[in-house]
Amino acid sequence: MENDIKKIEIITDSTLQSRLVKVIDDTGVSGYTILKDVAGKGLKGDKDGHGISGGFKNCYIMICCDEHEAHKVVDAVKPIINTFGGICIVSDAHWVIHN
Amino acid sequence: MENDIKKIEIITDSTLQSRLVKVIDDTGVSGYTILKDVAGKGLKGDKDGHGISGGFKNCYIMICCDEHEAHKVVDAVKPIINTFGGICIVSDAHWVIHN
Amino acid sequence: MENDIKKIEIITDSTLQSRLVKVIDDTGVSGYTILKDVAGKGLKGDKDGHGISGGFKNCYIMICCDEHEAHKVVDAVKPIINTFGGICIVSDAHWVIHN
Amino acid sequence: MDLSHLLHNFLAPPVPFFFVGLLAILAKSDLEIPSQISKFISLYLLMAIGFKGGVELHHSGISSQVIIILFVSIIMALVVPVYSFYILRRKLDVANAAALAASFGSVSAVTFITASNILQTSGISYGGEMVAAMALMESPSIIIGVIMYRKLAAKKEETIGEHEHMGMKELFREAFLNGSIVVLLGSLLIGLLSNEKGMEIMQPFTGGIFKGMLSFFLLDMGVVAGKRISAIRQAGWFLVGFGILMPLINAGIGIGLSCLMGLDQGNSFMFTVLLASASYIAVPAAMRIAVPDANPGIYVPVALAITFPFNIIAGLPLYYWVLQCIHA
Amino acid sequence: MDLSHLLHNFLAPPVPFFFVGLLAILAKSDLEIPSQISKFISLYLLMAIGFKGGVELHHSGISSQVIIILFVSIIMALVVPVYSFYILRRKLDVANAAALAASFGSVSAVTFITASNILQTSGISYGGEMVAAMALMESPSIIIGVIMYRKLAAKKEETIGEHEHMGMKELFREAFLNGSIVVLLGSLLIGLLSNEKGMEIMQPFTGGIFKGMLSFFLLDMGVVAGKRISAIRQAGWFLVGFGILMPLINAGIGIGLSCLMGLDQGNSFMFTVLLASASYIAVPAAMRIAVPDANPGIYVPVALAITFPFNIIAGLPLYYWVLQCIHA
Amino acid sequence: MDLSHLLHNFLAPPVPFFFVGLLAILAKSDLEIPSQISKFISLYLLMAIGFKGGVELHHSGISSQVIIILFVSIIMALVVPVYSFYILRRKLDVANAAALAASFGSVSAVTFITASNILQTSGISYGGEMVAAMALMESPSIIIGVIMYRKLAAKKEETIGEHEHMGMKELFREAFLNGSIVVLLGSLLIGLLSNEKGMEIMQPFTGGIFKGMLSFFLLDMGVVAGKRISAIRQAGWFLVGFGILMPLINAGIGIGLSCLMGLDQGNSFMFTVLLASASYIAVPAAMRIAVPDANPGIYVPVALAITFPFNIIAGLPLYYWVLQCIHA
Ligand SMILES: Nc1ncnc2c1ncn2[C@@H]1O[C@H](COP(=O)(O)O)[C@@H](O)[C@H]1O
Ligand SMILES: Nc1ncnc2c1ncn2[C@@H]1O[C@H](COP(=O)(O)O)[C@@H](O)[C@H]1O
Ligand SMILES: Nc1ncnc2c1ncn2[C@@H]1O[C@H](COP(=O)(O)O)[C@@H](O)[C@H]1O
Ligand code: NA
Ligand code: NA
Ligand code: NA
Repeated sequence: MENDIKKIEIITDSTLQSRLVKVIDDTGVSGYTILKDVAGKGLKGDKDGHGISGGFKNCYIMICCDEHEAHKVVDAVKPIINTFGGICIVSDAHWVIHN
Repeated sequence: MENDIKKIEIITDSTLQSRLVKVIDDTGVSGYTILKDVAGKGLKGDKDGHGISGGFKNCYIMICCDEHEAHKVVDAVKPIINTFGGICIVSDAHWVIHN
Repeated sequence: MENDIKKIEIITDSTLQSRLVKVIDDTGVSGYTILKDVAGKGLKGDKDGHGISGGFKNCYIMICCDEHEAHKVVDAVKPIINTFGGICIVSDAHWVIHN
Repeated sequence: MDLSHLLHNFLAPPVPFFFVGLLAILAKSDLEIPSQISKFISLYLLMAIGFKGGVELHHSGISSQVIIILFVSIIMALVVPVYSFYILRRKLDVANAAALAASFGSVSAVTFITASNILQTSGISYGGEMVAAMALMESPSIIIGVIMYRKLAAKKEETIGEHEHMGMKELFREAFLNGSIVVLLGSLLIGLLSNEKGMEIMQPFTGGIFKGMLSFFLLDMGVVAGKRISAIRQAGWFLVGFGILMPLINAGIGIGLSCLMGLDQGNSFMFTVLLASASYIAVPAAMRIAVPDANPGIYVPVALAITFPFNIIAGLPLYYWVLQCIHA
Repeated sequence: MDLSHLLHNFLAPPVPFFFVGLLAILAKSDLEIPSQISKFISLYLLMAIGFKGGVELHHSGISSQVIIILFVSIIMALVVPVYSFYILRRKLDVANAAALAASFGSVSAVTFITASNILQTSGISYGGEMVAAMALMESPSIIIGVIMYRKLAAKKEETIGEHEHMGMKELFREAFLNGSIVVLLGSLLIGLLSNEKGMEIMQPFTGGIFKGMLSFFLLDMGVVAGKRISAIRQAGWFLVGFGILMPLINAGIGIGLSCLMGLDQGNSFMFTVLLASASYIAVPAAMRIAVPDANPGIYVPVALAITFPFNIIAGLPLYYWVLQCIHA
Repeated sequence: MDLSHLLHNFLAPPVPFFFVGLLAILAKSDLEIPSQISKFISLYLLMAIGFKGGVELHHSGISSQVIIILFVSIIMALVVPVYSFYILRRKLDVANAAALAASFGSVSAVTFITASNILQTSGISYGGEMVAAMALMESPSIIIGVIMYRKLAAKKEETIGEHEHMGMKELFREAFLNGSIVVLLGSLLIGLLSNEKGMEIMQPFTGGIFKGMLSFFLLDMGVVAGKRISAIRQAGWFLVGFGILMPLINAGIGIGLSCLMGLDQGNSFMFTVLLASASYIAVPAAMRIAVPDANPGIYVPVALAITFPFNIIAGLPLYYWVLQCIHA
C-alpha cells in the first residue's frame, strides 16, 4: 500500500488538551484526531473518567504525518508530557487515502 | 505472536458512517469497531465534536482482517473518502485472540 | 525513536471491563487506557452502543508495555476473550515519552 | 372507562411517541437518542417510580396482603423461566433457551410504567407494593436461567476455563445489585421513609415532568425496537409466536392469581403486566457474561421488538379490558 | 407593550444566557456543554414546540388560512435559496453558494422558539400552523440547493464516483427524514390528536421547564457561536454583510407577505422570523454529504455566529416593533 | 425546628440518595451515572442556585452588610489555604500540601446547595449575597495555593521547562474563568437583572425540579465518593483526621465571624458552610496543571470522600444546631 507515515498517539490529562492542540497546530501538520472521554490508569493514578470531580479524565490525540513532521510534533509535545505526565507513542503505518 | 493481520483505520465525517458500514459489511470481513464521538482537524477544517450544529463530528472505524480482505476494504472505502474527505491508514498487527 | 514496546488492544463486551482491568492490574503493567462507549460488529452480532438495552456496548482497552509484560497480559486476557468473545491484537510501537 | 375511551388513551402521550420512533427508523431516518441520555432517563424513571411506590407503601402500610403479593411475585419469577425454558427448548439450544426464559421471568420497567400511566388516566390507583414486587421480580429469573444452563449444558461448561466460570457469589451480585435495581429499591426505601414534606418536594420532578420524560423514553424505545426488528426475521416464526403468546399465557396466569389473591382492579392489572412483560435491560446484561454462548441477537429482539410493542399496543388494553369485565 | 418593555425582555431569561456563553468563550473560559446534552435539549425543544403547536392546531382547526400559510411557506422555502444563491455567487463558488443559500432558505428552530417566547411574555398568541410551517420549511431548500449545485457545477460532479453520487431518493430521505424533522412533525401530530387530558399531562414537561431548558440551550448556542466566531474573520466582510442583510431582506418580504395574507400580529411575527432565520443544524448536516466540496467552515459560521445572534439581539425586536406599528 | 426534626430531614430526599449511591458502590454494584449527565446536572444546579441568588439579591438590594460579607468571604478564601498549608506540611510535601490547602480554601457548591435545602425545609431564608460569596470564594485559594507551591518548592520548578510554566495570566484565567464559575456568576447576574416575570418563568426549572435534580446529583456523588474511598486507606490517618477536623475548625471560625458581622441565622449557616466545605471540582482541575507534581489521588479523595460526606451527615446538622442555640 502507499506512503509510509508515522502515527503518533498521545494520552494525557484532559486539562492539557487545548495546550497540546496549540503546539501541534504550530508544527503545521495537516490534521489530527481527538477523543475526549478517555479513562485509564497510569503513574498519576486512576482516571475513571467521571464527570463530577475535575481532573479525572484523559484525552487522546492521534496525528498521522511523515517522519520529518513526526520529529517536530514529538519535540513540541515532549516538554508538556514530561512536565504533566501521560504517554506518547509512535508507530508505523501507511496512508491509503488522504486528500 | 500468532497471525499477521492488517489494521485499517478510517476517520471521516459522522454523516458517512452508515454508508461506510454498508460497503464494509459487503466485503464480508468478520467485524469492525466504531467510535462515534470523535473530534479533530483536517483539510475540511475543525471538527469540535459539538452537539448543536450538524456536521462537526467525525466517526472512527477500525477493521482487523487479513491482507486480502484489507485490499477489498480499501477498494470499497476509497471512493467515499476521495469524495467526502477524511483519512484511511493501514498498519500491521497480530491476532492474539479471536474466536 | 526510543524504546520498542508492544501495544495491546482489546475490544470486547463492556460487561467484561472490570474483570479485564482486574487481571491486567495483576500483571503489574504501568498503565492502560480505556474507552467506554465503543460500537462495532463481530461474531456475536451488532453492538450499536445503544443505551437502552443492556449488553450492546463494547469497551476498548489499550496497554503499552515491553514484550515480556505483553506476554503476561495476553496470557491473562486470553481465557476471558476465549470464553466471552471479542478480539485482542498486538502491534509494535515506540515509547517517545513516558515518565 | 370503556374500551373506546381506553383506545383513545393510545393517541395521547406518552404511547404514540413509541410509534414516532419506530416509524422513523423503519423509514430509515437517522433519528438517534444519545446513549447517555437513554441511560439518564431510564434511571430517572426508576427513581420516580420507586419513590412514588415507596410513598404509596408508606401510606398503605405493609399489610398481610402486601406480603402475599410479594411472595407470589417471587415464586412466579422463579417458576415462569422454568416452563418458558422447556417450551423454548423445542426449537432452541440450552443456552439461548435459558437466556430467553430468564428474560420472560423478569420484568420490563417501562411496560410497568406505561401501564401505571393508563391506570392514572383512568383514575384507578394501585399500591406501592406493586413497585416492590417489580423490584423483587427483576433478578430471580437470572439465577434460575443460569442454573438451568449450567445443569443442562454440561459439556459447554468444560470449555469455559476454571477461573472464568462465574462464581455463585458473583452471579448473585450481578443479578441483585445491578444499577437499575439499586436505584429502584433505593428510591422505594427513601419514599417509604419520607415524610409528607419530602413527597411534596419531589412532586415536580417525580410527578410533574414524568409523562414528558416517559414520552422521550418511549421515543427512544421505538428507535431501538426499529433497529432490532430486522433481527426478528432471522429469529424465525417460532420466536415471533413465542414473543406474542408467552405474554398472553403469563397474563392469563396473572389474572387468575390476582383473583385468587383477591387483588383490586389496579393491583390486578399491575401484577398481570409484571408477569406478561419481559426484561431487555437487566437480564441481557447479566446473560452476556453468565451464559456467554447464548446469542443476544436472538434473545434481546424477542423481548424488545416483539413482546414490548405487543404489550404496549395490544396487551395492556386487553388485560385492562378483561380485568374490567371481571371487576365490573 | 412598547419598545422599552421589549428591550427589557432581553434582560430576562432565556436570552441573556446566550451572552453568558458567548462572553465566556471570548474570555477563553473552558465552559463547554457536553455534546449529548446539546442533542437532548435540542430534541426536547423540538418535541415541546411541536406538541404545543399541534395542540394549538387542534384547537383552531385547519382553516383555509392555515392552508394558505403552509403553501406560502413552502413556496418561500423554495424561492429564498434561489435568489440567495445568485447573490452569493458574486463572491463564492457554486458549492459554497448553494450550501449557504440552502441554509437561508431553511429555518432556525431556536430563533423561532425564542421569538415565541417574546410573544408569550407580551401576551400575544400565534397559531399552531406556524409550527407546521416551520416543519415544512426545513427541508425544501436542501433539495433546491443540491439541484442548483448539480446543475451548475457540472464539472465537479464528474469527479464524484458513480456510486458515491447521492441518488435523489437518498437525498429526499436525508432532507425530509432527519431526526429533528421527525421529532418535530411527530410531536405536532401527537399534539393534534391529543385530547385535553394529554395536553394537561404534558404541560409541566413541555411548558413548565421549557424556558429553563431554552436558557440552557442558548447558553450552549453562545458557546458554539463564540467558537465559530473566529471563522468569521476568514469569511470576510461580504459574508458578514450577507449574514446581516439577508435576514433583513427576508424579514421585509415576510412582513409584506403577512400583510397580503392578512395574518394577525402573532402569526405575522412568527412567519417573518421563519423567513429571516437560517438553518445551522439540518442543512449543514445534509450539505456535508450532498455538496461535499462546500466548506462547512464557511457556511455554518454565517448562519450560527452572525445571523443567529443578529436575529436574537436586533432582528427580533426590530421585526416585532415594525409589526406592532403596522398592527397598532 | 429541634434536632430530631433536623435529623428527620436526612431521611427525606435529597440527602438519602447520597447513601444509596455510596452503599451501591461499597456493595460492588455496577451503578454508574453517565459522565455527561453529571456535567449537565452540575451545570444545572449552578445555574439554578445562581439565578435564585441573583433574584434574592435583586429583592434585598446591595446593602453595606452585603459588601462586608463579600469582603470577609474573599479574605477567608485567601487566609484558609495559608494556615491549612502549614498544618498539612507536617506530613505532606509542598505540592500536595498546596493543592489540598487550595481545596479547603475554596468551596463545594453541592454542600452549599444541600445546606440551602435544609434551611428551606426549616422555613429559614438566606440572602442572595451568600451565593455571590460562594462564587467569589471559588478561585482565590487556587492562586494562593499556586503561589505557595512556587515560592516554597523552588527546586521542583526548575524541572518544569520554561514554556510549560503556567504564566500568571493563564493561571488567573484558569482560576476565575472555569465553566462552573462562569455559569454561576452569569446566572447570578441574570437573576439580579430579571424582573418579576423572569423569575416566575424560570420557577418550574430552577425551583420545581430542583430537589429532584439535586437528589440525582447526590446519588452520583455517592457513587464517586464510594469509588474514591479506597484511596483514603492509602492516604492514611493524618489525612482522614484533617478531612474531618478542618471543616470543624473552619466552621468554628465561620460561626465566630458570623456573630461579629451580625448575620442572621440563615446567612450565618450558609457562611459557615462555605468555610467548612472543600472544593473537589474547580480546584483539582486547576491543580492538575498548576501543581503538576501533586497527586490528585490524594487531594481529591480527602475533599470528596471524607469532608463532603462528613459535612452532609454530621457537619450540617451540627453547624445548624450550634447556630440555632446562638440565635435562640
Ligand atoms: N502503559 C500504558 N499503556 C496505555 N496507556 C497508558 C499507559 N500509561 C499511561 N497511560 C495512559 O495515560 C494516562 C496518563 O498517564 P499518567 O500521567 O502516567 O497517569 C493514563 O490515565 C492512561 O490512560
Ligand atoms: N493527518 C491527520 N492525522 C490524524 N487525523 C487526521 C489527519 N487528517 C485528518 N484527520 C482526521 O480526519 C478528519 C476529517 O479529515 P478532513 O476531511 O481532511 O477534514 C479530521 O477531522 C481528523 O479527525
Ligand atoms: N475483525 C474485527 N475488526 C475490528 N473489530 C472487531 C473485529 N471483530 C470483532 N471486533 C470488535 O469486537 C467486538 C466483539 O466481538 P465479537 O465478540 O466477535 O462480537 C465487536 O463488537 C467489534 O467491536
Ligand atoms: Na415477566
Ligand atoms: Na429562512
Ligand atoms: Na472552604
